Amino acid sequence: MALLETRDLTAFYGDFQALFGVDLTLQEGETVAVIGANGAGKTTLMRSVSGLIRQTPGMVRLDGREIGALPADEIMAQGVAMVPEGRKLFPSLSVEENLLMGRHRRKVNGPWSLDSVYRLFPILKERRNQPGTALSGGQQQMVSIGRALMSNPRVLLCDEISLGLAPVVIRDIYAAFPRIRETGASVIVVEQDIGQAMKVADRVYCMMEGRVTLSGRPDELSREAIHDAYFGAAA
Amino acid sequence: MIWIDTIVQGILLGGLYALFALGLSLVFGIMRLVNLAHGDLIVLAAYLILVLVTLLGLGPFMAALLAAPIMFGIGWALQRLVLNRVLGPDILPPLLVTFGLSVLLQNALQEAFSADSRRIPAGWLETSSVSLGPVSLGLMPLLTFASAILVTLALQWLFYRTALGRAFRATSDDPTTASLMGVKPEAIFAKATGIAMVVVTIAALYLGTRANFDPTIGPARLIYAFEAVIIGGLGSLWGTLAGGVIIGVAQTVGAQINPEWQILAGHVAFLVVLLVRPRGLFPRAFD
Amino acid sequence: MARSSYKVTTRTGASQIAALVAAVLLVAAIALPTFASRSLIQDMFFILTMLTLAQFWNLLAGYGGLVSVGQQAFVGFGAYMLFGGAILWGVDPVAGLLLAGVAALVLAVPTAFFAFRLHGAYFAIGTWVVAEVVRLSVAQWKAVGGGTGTSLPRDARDLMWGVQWIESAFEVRSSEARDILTYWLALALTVATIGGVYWFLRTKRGLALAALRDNVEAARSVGVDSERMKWIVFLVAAFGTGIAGALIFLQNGRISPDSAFSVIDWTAFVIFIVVIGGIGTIEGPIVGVLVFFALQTLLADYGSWYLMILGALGIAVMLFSPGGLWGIISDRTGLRLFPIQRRLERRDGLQQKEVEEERP
Amino acid sequence: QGAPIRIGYVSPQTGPLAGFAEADAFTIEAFNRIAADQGWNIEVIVKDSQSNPNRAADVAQEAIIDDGIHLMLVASTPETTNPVTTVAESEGIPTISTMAPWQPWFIGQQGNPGDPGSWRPFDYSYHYFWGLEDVIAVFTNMWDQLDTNKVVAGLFPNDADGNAWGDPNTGVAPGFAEDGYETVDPGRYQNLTDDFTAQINAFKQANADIVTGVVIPPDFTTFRNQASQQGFNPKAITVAKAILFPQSVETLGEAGHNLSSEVWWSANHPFTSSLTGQSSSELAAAFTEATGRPWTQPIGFIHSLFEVAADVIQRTEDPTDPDGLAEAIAATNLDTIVGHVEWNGEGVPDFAAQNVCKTPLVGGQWRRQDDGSFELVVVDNQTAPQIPTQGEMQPLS
Amino acid sequence: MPAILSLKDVSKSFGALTVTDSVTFDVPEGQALGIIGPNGAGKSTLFNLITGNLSADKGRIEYDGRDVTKVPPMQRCLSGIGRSFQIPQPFDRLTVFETLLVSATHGRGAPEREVEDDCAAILERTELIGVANRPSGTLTLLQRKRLELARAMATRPKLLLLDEIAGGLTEGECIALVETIRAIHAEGVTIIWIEHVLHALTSVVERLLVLDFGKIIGIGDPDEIMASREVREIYLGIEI
Ligand SMILES: Nc1ncnc2c1ncn2[C@@H]1O[C@H](COP(=O)(O)OP(=O)(O)OP(=O)(O)O)[C@@H](O)[C@H]1O
Ligand SMILES: Nc1ncnc2c1ncn2[C@@H]1O[C@H](COP(=O)(O)OP(=O)(O)OP(=O)(O)O)[C@@H](O)[C@H]1O
Ligand SMILES: [Mg+2]
Ligand SMILES: [Mg+2]
Repeated sequence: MALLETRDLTAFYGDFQALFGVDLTLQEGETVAVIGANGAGKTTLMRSVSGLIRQTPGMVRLDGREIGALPADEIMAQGVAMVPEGRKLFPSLSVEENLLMGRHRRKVNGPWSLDSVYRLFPILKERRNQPGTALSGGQQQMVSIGRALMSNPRVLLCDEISLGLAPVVIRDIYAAFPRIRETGASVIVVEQDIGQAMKVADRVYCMMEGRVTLSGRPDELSREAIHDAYFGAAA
Repeated sequence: MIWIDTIVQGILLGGLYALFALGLSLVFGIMRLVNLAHGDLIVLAAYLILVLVTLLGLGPFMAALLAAPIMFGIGWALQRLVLNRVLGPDILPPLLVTFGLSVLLQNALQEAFSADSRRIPAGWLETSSVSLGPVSLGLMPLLTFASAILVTLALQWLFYRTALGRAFRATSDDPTTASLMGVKPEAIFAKATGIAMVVVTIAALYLGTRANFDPTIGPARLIYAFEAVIIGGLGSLWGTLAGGVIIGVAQTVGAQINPEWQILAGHVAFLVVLLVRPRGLFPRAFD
Repeated sequence: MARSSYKVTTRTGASQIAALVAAVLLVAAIALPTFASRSLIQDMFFILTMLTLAQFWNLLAGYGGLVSVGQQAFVGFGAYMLFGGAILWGVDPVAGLLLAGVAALVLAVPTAFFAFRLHGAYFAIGTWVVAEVVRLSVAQWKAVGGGTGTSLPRDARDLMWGVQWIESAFEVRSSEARDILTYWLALALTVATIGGVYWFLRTKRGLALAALRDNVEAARSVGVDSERMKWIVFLVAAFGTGIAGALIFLQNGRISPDSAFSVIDWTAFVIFIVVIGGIGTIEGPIVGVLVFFALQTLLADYGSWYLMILGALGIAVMLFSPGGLWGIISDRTGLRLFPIQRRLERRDGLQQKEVEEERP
Repeated sequence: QGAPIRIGYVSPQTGPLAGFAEADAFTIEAFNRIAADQGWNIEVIVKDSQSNPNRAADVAQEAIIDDGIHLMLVASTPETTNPVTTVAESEGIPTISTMAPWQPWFIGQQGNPGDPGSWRPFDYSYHYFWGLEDVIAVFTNMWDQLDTNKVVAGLFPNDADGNAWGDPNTGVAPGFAEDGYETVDPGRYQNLTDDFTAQINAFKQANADIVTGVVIPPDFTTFRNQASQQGFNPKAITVAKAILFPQSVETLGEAGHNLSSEVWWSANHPFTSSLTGQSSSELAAAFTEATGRPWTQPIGFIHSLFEVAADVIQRTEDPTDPDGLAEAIAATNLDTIVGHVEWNGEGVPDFAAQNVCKTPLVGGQWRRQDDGSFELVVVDNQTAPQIPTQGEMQPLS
Repeated sequence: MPAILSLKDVSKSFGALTVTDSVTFDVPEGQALGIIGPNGAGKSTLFNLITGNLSADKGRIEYDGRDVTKVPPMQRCLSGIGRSFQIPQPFDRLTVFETLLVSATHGRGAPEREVEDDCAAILERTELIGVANRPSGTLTLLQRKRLELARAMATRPKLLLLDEIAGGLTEGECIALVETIRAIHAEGVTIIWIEHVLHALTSVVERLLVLDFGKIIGIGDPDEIMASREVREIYLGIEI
């Protein structure tokens, strides 16, 4: 049985339908990448899975149990943590307090703790007492990832963690991925950068206009197929 | 001599204003919620204490102890059922809802308790005093001021030293992201309002023993509370206490010059502080 | 691309019909005293003055984003200047209205200077405190009765411009003639207010106001003078509110600081009117004032229940329909009586679709 | 027999002043019963001012224009009587008003209260109650019974009553001075202040033995407590308004004992109703029986208002004619449950003689009973010897 | 060419954090200057200083030969400085067309009638004509970024500041955008462009400025800059 799956997932903003029957599965220990153009619905998909957009119960399952209708905090408690688009640190909390917020609800012991997060991103330890927003964009992204890890999640959702970051920072961030995978967490990464996504992912989903247009293992997918899936076959 | 007395009495009066303001400060700081019904909630709590005193024959302090959890429940429910639905970047909806609530509460209290002015009897405490050098200080005002300091300390500890306080601050920054941390923003807000109502109960105890109250006196109290909060700086609890003291001292000093200027002096002090420091005395870094 | 292939329109079919209906209504309203009972005229006076106050508050809060809880400062100050002018300097009350407007305008300058340093909720409370300060200060003005208040001298009221003419033209007593005069003045004020607000919103300044409401930072970076816009709106609202306040108390004949600076009467009720009707539209306050009047007429005898119901209604509207009653109506029907949105349309009308909504 | 004569009655039935209107329903019911018995075709239209002067003016206008009343009755504090009288006067509707000292009523309605030359009498408005000169006499008589240094501390707020009482020329201070009492007046304060330190300091400094004033109940409690806390213990506290109702005094507990005040009506007043023939004590008892509440001073006055109204209407040929009705009011000569009512200018200065009539005033003291309830005891009647005393003035401590 | 913009020794701090540290440079009229640098280097802050949304603690900013250091943002806009925001800041309740009208009427001080056609033209050019009557708040990210550009253009700027408008766009979208910017530049508008998408940036700009910790660590020919050791280390993270 898949660890996480979505079945025929749809989502609306008011009258506007952003997702049209998305099916996605994530196996235990797997890293899956979701790629697609702007507005393809990637963030909407992440928000639906994490409970920020409420769904009908059957659309999202964790361990076969229906979690679609649960609010975000309940889903989080079940072990789905998200690194939101745009980092979203709490400005009035220090770096360390930001990290501790990750454990606010789900206090599961596991490989991740303050210490191990500091080991993963040593710079954060130096800045632990500064307000999170005093950090550079890349460091903020580190806090955001560390914060999600603090709950020892079973599923980690990463939404465009390289957006607006300098190449050197992106490299540093992605360098942490193997270490995260080693601890056994399953990961969904949403990326614009196809190359980056291909490098870390076991499987790739390609989205266009609210639908999954292509999926498979990175080595199976040709550049042309991806291009078509991105821009439509007619393009 | 008179001036020392005037200032000391002003500081003690400031303790009362700070108590009015601390609950407001809490809610204002966490939710950016401007609760225009705060003054009327204080009056509600005063009536609640009065009812407990008269029905159960309790002392006022015991009654307040009993009233506090009830008020917590009321605050919690109010937030859950009404206020949570109007929180947002736009300040107008919460402003209007609490305005409506204020009108509703005043008139409901009037239906229930009539317009008679009432007081919570505190026995010998009401008139007893201690002499400190040249000034004679009422025991109740002293207790009021001590309570204001204690409440500030307690809230400060809660806010900056506990996991709940961390969650308060995080949710105050960004409720959506906080929910990704497993926080239920609605529940956190409800708790905050509940705690604010406990502070309101304490304020009501001292208000009700100091002076008569009737269903309509809420708004006059509200405006002092607001001034204290704003003078102090959004979300700063010590600032709120300082704000209360500034208004209290301004009022007694103004009155000493001419009683006609008593209330005016408090307001003018507020305007002056804001002209000099538009974000209050101790603003927080992020708004 | 042909330069002239697009045109810009704001008008809608409904708005043209509305303009026609409004013209007919206006004529009827002017002629009202010839056939209506005195109590109807008084009710209309109440409706018109509350509507004027509501329009100005709506201009401030709904369009300018300036949520003021202190408009009673201008109502009261305007009214007091009218009384002061009549009692102390023998100014004719009709001329006193203008004096009231100017006085409110003058008061608005220091008020704005202070309040504009504050934002959002701070601004709201700041204006309230200013209003309290004005109330307490006026309560020290002994020549007009201090905290007791005062009445307009009978001579000033009976010899007011126009009263005698109306007395003889309509063959009525002077108290009735005063009602007719104040009614006409209120009508003129309301028409000028609605017309003025509508005109303003259709100018490029009105557009800038809307931009500021949405995003101050961005508006400033495209050349919108945000400070100036705020000043304009605040001063205009103060001027109009001052005149309306003076008119209300001219009709009333009596004034006291508590009544003239009542936050419930001149701000709370006005806010309820705007909110229940629909904030940020010209139509909203019109709908709101009618509902408010109906409620007051139906429930006034129930004392505190009336206020409780009003409070509850305000809460309910905010919870369930923040756009107010007019919001519900215009959402359902797409009706706009005072359209301000500029629509870009193709001149040839053929590719209308292309300019219409299109989802990516 | 044609359309009824309509009487409008405005009073503060809700809001902070609601205590004054406590007996409204009781009184109007009694009046209607009698009207039915006598076959009078009179309809009473009751309006609530909600203790709000604005609202008072509005409902007065409503009563006049929508309901077409012929006679206006209004009672209870200048906040209600003044706006209603002003409206009625300008509409030419005869008005009988009571329960506000005549100075704030008469002077308070003048355009410029500070300029006596500009004051004008009213054509349609008539008021009966007592005036500050009576209160001065009653208060000083009571204080004369005690051994004091004759220094009086004044608490006057900036409202209609406070300004009238506290006026340095037309208020109580000159009158007190004539009787040898010196007044310490720190100045007008706003109602609902939370602190009286300034006043207490001033009083202590002047070493005042007596406190007087016209204070609303919440402020009085604050003052009383702070005075005790700050070591200011006068020998007499004689205030109006604050301790009018037994409920207000009860909230003071022991501190309410021996507070003194003016008494305008009590269950022991030796007057009878021209309407029902009840004596004062019978009226008070009837009220307590009907409502379960203790009697209060306004009961008598509200009753008397309807006595005068009935009398006036009976004496008028065509009560629907405002001028005729106004003449009839001016010609009133009636013994009511609050005393004799006749607008003959007795004891009233010329400028107000036409519109003001005075009723008797005595002094009383609240005595705490063993069960914690309070009783109002008349302790001085030099101003109205027909009203018996029930005790002597006692010092506070 | 005369310098249209010149900064002399400009500094800005937030509390203890110095975000702009004695920055000095000139931009000749008609040039396209690119700015790169790590996150938090102070690039957006530099824009805010130039437009007046932030005021400098120290130093002097000259635009078009005038000292504008103390001039408020809207007047700088009137004199020809246009900008886009890194995070799009639309007027949510105004339509796209009205957004441009505000910008054109106030940014140029022109009456509405005169700018309507021009606004329509800009909408066509930025491919927003199809959503002209939609409220800006309902746009997609790409459309919002285009609206940022269109709104800035509607003020007819002489100096156009673009903050990461290619961030988050797909390759195809990016190419289209670059074309548009090139065309604007070709009309003689001076451009300063902050961008992390280097290939887009370098295909347009003539000069490149590198910022790190609020300091300029390099300015000059793009190829040389990109090849320099410092930039490779600090920005690209290529170890040598
Ligand atoms: N709050 C919202 N209201 C209305 N429409 C929205 C909202 N959020 C997103 N949309 C629309 O839903 C569609 C999918 O958006 P989504 O944010 O999921 O895309 P994405 O793939 O994450 O894009 P990006 O790469 O820009 O992050 C877009 O067309 C977008 O305009
Ligand atoms: N208003 C502010 N208050 C406090 N610090 C600020 C403020 N604005 C920016 N900063 C800080 O200044 C630094 C520079 O920010 P700036 O936005 O200019 O960086 P940038 O170079 O544009 O980065 P990016 O490439 O991520 O957009 C950052 O550390 C940021 O946290
Ligand atoms: Mg996204
Ligand atoms: Mg930036």
